[in-house]
Amino acid sequence: MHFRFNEEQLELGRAARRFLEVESTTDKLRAAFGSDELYDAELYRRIAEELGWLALLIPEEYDGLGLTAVDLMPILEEMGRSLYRGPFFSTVCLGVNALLLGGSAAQKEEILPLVAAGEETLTLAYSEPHGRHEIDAIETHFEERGDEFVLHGVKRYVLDGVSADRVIVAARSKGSVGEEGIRLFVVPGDAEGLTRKRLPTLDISRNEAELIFEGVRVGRDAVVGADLDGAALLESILDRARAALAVEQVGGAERCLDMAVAYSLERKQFGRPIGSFQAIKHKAADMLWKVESARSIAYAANVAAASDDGLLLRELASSAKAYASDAYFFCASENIQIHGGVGFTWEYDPHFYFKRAKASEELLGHADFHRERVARAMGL
Amino acid sequence: MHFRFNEEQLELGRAARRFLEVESTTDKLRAAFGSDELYDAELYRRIAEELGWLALLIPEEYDGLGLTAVDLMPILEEMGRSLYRGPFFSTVCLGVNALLLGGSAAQKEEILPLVAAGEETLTLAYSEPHGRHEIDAIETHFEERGDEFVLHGVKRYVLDGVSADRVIVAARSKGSVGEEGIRLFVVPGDAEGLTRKRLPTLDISRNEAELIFEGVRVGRDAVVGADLDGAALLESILDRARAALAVEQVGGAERCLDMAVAYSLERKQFGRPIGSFQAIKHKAADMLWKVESARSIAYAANVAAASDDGLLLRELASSAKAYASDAYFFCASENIQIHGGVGFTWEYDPHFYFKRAKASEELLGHADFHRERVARAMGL
Amino acid sequence: MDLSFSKEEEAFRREVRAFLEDNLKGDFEKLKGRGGPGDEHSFVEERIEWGKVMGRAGWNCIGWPKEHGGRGVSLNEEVIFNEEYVRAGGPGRIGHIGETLLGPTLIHFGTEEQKKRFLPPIVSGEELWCQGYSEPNAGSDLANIQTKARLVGDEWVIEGQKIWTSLAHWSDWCFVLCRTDPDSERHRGISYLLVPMDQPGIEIVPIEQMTGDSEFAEVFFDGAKTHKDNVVGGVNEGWKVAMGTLAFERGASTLGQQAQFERELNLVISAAKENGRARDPQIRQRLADAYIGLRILRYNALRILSVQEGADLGREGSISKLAWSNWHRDFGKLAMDVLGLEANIAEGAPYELNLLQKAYLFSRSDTIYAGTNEIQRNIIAERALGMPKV
Amino acid sequence: MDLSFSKEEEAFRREVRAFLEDNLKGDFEKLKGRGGPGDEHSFVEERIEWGKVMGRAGWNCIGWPKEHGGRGVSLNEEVIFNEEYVRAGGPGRIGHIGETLLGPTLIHFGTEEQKKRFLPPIVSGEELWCQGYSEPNAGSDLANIQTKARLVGDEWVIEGQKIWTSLAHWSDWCFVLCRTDPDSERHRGISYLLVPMDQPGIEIVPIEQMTGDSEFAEVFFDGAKTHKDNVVGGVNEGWKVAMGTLAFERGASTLGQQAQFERELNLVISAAKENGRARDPQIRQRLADAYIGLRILRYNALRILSVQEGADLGREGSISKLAWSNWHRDFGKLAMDVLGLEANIAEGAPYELNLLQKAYLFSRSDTIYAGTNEIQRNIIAERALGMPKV
Repeated sequence: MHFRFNEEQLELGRAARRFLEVESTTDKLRAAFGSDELYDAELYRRIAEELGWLALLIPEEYDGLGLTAVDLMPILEEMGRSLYRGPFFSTVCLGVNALLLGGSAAQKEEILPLVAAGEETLTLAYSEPHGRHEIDAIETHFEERGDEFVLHGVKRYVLDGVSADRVIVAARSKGSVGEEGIRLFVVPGDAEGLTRKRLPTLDISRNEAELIFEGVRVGRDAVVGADLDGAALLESILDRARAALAVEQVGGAERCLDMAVAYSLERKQFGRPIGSFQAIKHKAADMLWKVESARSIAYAANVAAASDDGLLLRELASSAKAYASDAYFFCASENIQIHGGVGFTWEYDPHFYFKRAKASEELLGHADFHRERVARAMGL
Repeated sequence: MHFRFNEEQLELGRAARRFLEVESTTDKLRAAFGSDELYDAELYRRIAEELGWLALLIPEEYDGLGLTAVDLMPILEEMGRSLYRGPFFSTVCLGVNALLLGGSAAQKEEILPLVAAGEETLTLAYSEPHGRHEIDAIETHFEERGDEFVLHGVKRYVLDGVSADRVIVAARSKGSVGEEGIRLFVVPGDAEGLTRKRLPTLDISRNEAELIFEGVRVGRDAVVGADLDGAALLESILDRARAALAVEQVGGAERCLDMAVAYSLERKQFGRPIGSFQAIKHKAADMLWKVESARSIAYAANVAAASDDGLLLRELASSAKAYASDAYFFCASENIQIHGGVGFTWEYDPHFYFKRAKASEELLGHADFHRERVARAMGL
Repeated sequence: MDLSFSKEEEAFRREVRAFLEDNLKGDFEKLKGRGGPGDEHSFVEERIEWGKVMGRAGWNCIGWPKEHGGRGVSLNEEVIFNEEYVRAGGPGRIGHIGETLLGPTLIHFGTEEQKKRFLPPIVSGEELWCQGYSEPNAGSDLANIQTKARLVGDEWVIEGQKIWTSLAHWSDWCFVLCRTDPDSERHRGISYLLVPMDQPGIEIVPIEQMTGDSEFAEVFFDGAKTHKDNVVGGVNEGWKVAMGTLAFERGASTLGQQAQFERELNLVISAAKENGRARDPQIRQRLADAYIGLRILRYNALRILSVQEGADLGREGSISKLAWSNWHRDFGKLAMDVLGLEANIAEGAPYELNLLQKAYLFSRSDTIYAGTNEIQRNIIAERALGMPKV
Repeated sequence: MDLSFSKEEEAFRREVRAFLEDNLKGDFEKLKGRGGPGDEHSFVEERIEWGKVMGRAGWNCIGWPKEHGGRGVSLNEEVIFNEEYVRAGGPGRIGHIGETLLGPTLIHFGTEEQKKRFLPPIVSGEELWCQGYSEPNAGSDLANIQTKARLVGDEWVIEGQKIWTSLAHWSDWCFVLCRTDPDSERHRGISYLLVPMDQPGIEIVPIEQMTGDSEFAEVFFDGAKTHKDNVVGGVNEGWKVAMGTLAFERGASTLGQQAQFERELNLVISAAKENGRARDPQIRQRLADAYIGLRILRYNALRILSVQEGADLGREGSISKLAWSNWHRDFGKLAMDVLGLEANIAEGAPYELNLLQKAYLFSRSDTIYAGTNEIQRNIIAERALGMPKV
């Protein structure tokens, strides 16, 4: 039992912070706002080529580093801290995880090296306009026609859905209900019959899209996890992503705490730093309590992911996502309150975190959804 | 529109406080603890005879004062403040309200003058061992045999159930389900076939009992509200009692606030009164916020009760009971915390309020139950 | 206790209703439900016109004494007016700063000349006012204001900066707290000056909020001038006047704000019914809680309004700001939780938000402006509960 | 990162398990799940016996260095020991104050003679210790202690009063913070004295808690004596020693406490299943939340335990008390809400409470003793976050 980062992981985190503090700033976010550019492609290329982060989860045989969800955590935390906007989470935590868990040898061979090199990005399209997170709510369907599958339906809230080179889409066999008949397909972003629309978001640090599938045709080789239970496969992918997102949320929450403390030391009212007032100190203390608690459960969830303990992962991923969502929202809120008047201006940073916290809270399932899932895991 | 007490009501409140501050003290509560005496009968007699509070809701034709739920509020608030332990709430807010809403002329003529004079006490027995507050959960049943009704079943958590001279019991016609077949009967406390057992309670400021009905026979003249829908009648009685209980809770909550503030001014740590620390001040401010908010909604509910606006009362009674329950619990909790070490001793008073707050929270329905009821009233 | 209104009051209600039915239509139709905190910058020109229509019919400043152009109506009638105004969808009152803050201040502290000069155009809706209190280093600590005014001949010359001024762009006048005794500290040596906004010495810079809107502004005074008589309550006596201004607010106008909240809550209830979350037990609890909370805000206000004129507002008066700002903040979160994933999607690019999204974001300023929650709690503890300052 | 244990560690686990299976039975059967905070006064004599059985088999103080009678086990092994102890239903450790507070303090600050005299009977379970820190006017403000000791010949003579001392009746010794410099103030001039409890100058008065139980006591020193050598860390240097004592607690023993929480949570889950509230969506959410919270306490502890010996415990170390006391407090409320109306009914007259009712009431002291939540938050803000004292 050893529940700390090792020296390599710590150094990875330090390096990520040094890099992202310079390259993924809120000034850049503000500057990019309103432009058509979805993300900084040059920065993404450097992340892939110079830093190799895209290769991290990918096995060595596919040009990757063969590391685990635990090794990914330092990077995710820093991306959460710096509100990194590129398609890293969608590509790695959704796309790569999907292929690792369900991809055929051919798919992995074809796609993973491209991903590792930063030449292709991925995403997973599972949520739909109704916004429900239960697998059985999927309405997008496919029909089997000879050696082809034809996809119909609307996916919404798809992370980086417009820019992704390949979209892994969850659909159900036409006429099926519940968790039966669910299948995943990997579809080229420019497939015929697929319309992709960028959605304007409150949280401008992450891209969302609507994807309309109108008779998109894919071959049998597009099926991800042909031999697996589609619903279970999708849940496994989502659970890994949830565990990863929780870590990102921890990074964001901690940044809110650090920002609030720094501001409270600098801002003076009544002749003293506001950070010397008990009301502010106690808020900060509660923030730390929640940040560290979120960190503990988020790390544990990723240890479970790294050790392929599916049952434990399911419970811990939901626990981590529920707790980290609440903790991040709490910290982002208190950060605004501690900043006072400037806290709700566009010019200062707190609002970006406040919005990302809310968006992340809904992403991959709200805390209520996950607590109910934990209740079931508890046998209730 | 005038939403304040008038001078008579204010004076009633002041008189009640003067009286109860002397007569209903925590020292007496401590002293009585462990004895067989259920309440101070002599004090109850004085409340009836000297103060006339038992007569307050009772129409003048039955030797009462013919006043309203609003006029009762100052007394209930003070009883909440002083943790009054006698069977006033059960007699007036449950019993008298039941007879006023559903009693036959003969019942009122027989019973109300005795109640007004303090010669008889009443209670309502509706809850059962399962502890559910929905009317349709009533399992106690009656069979009609000629001109008699025979009652079977177990009532639990009955306020002052052992001492009450008459018990108004809610039962259902044997074989009926849901809200159909509910009837109320007024049963003498010493009826044959009725076994009454005192329940030892955490909150020692209020008596609860279990009442076992094993073939208790009553005549047709025992039916309360013969021409009325029994379920609706019961809900109306309960709603009035809920509105009344909310006012009592406000009194208790405010006492917790006052106690906490007083202690915070007297207790010194770090060379200054702890009431000068922002953490304590902010707690106290939150307590006041909740106390005054609870008061507003509780008063409004009783205005609705006094004006016989059943639909509004239903919504407001649930609103008031839900909010006041949470507010009282909050204040009772913070009062302990502000008292620090002495706050959890038997010797100091905060624990009595903490226990009464919790017991009152469950009495006549938990806040969750009432919020769901409000949701329905909202058309959700 | 009585929560109903008398026959005379109901007749007044009909009068208000008739005026609104007859006038809040046509060009003004689009103003319904707009304006107010978080939307204060919307349809400003049209709302100014609407304010003049109100003024011509005698519906501005109805609570003011008749001698000052009001109707001298009772608090109950003010309540009724607000209820009807809101029921009709009346837009956020563009003149509310003049009507509820500056006007009562002048009536209490102003000279006859000041009353004669400034009150009529408030009543008629011809002149708008804004408030110059906060500064970058005088927020919670208002007594720390640094904006200075010195008398040069017949004029006050003002140097400094105010912040969080709403409607600054459209206002004709601003009441400005200035340090007029250069050697003074804290709340001594401050004067309450009335300053015309349309002059070269004033620069207005909008503050972009997290909504992308600019409801507030910074106001820079660089040699701005006002006549020496435009000081209220005496030179160096401004702190007393400013504190008085705050005390005039009895809360009838908070009923209007509650109506905005009610509109927002109704939007959320509709959304919940539509997207099915009205069946989610957690959401039901929270919607009921919000509904109860809104009821409480109303009954709190009615209790305060029932206090005899001139009497202490009591403990209940002290919690008003804390109560409504917390309600709105929690409501904003609930609204987004009801919308679910859709909460993050704007109506249009780049940042066109719907009313609930705006309420969600703007409500975060509710717990900050006009006394942060922390300051409010200090005030409650110290003034209402008698707890020691240190 | 690795949350599993090595083969050697698993072998150690089997050893612990075997000892407990072989010994925690018969007369000791009834101790299972008893003792611990809130129940500390239960089965004390039997638990003392049990402590001696543990001691004879070498299972007390296993984390102490071998030279002092411990086993010098690793933190992982301590974790395993605690897991197994709890799994077996091991009762609250009666000697925990000696083992976790006094012992490590002596090992660090004590003289050779003190170690030789006092450590062995702790290891063997023969001598029990209690703590004499708090006083009626020195609670949150511990540095305000007024209990005085003066040297008379070869003995310290002690006058004063301590409060919130648990197990005082059964303890053989008490470590007492006394002011030994009569002219000193605050944390200067305080000494850390070891005082025998069985002497005429000491009177112990139980404090009745709101549970009706008396787990804590007041200890009155009226000319109580101890030998002049029984001062730890030097005369007037006691504050440093007392603060050191607090720092020795790494949290392996908190795993035992969590196990008690887990037992309580399981009781509530069973109750909810039985009375049907497990189907109530609100209760389900809160049960899940409690479950998640308990997991978090565990992983928090494991993170702290994974810190290298001697290294700073980091930010996560500072939140431990706040986290578990809040968890338990909220849990207590949840437990009662699950029980519903039945929560108010005692097991028997006059005041025989079930374990959940006790937990509910006792958890209210969790946020108060050993540093109130307010003090904890101050400490977190000042020490972990570097925020200024004033």
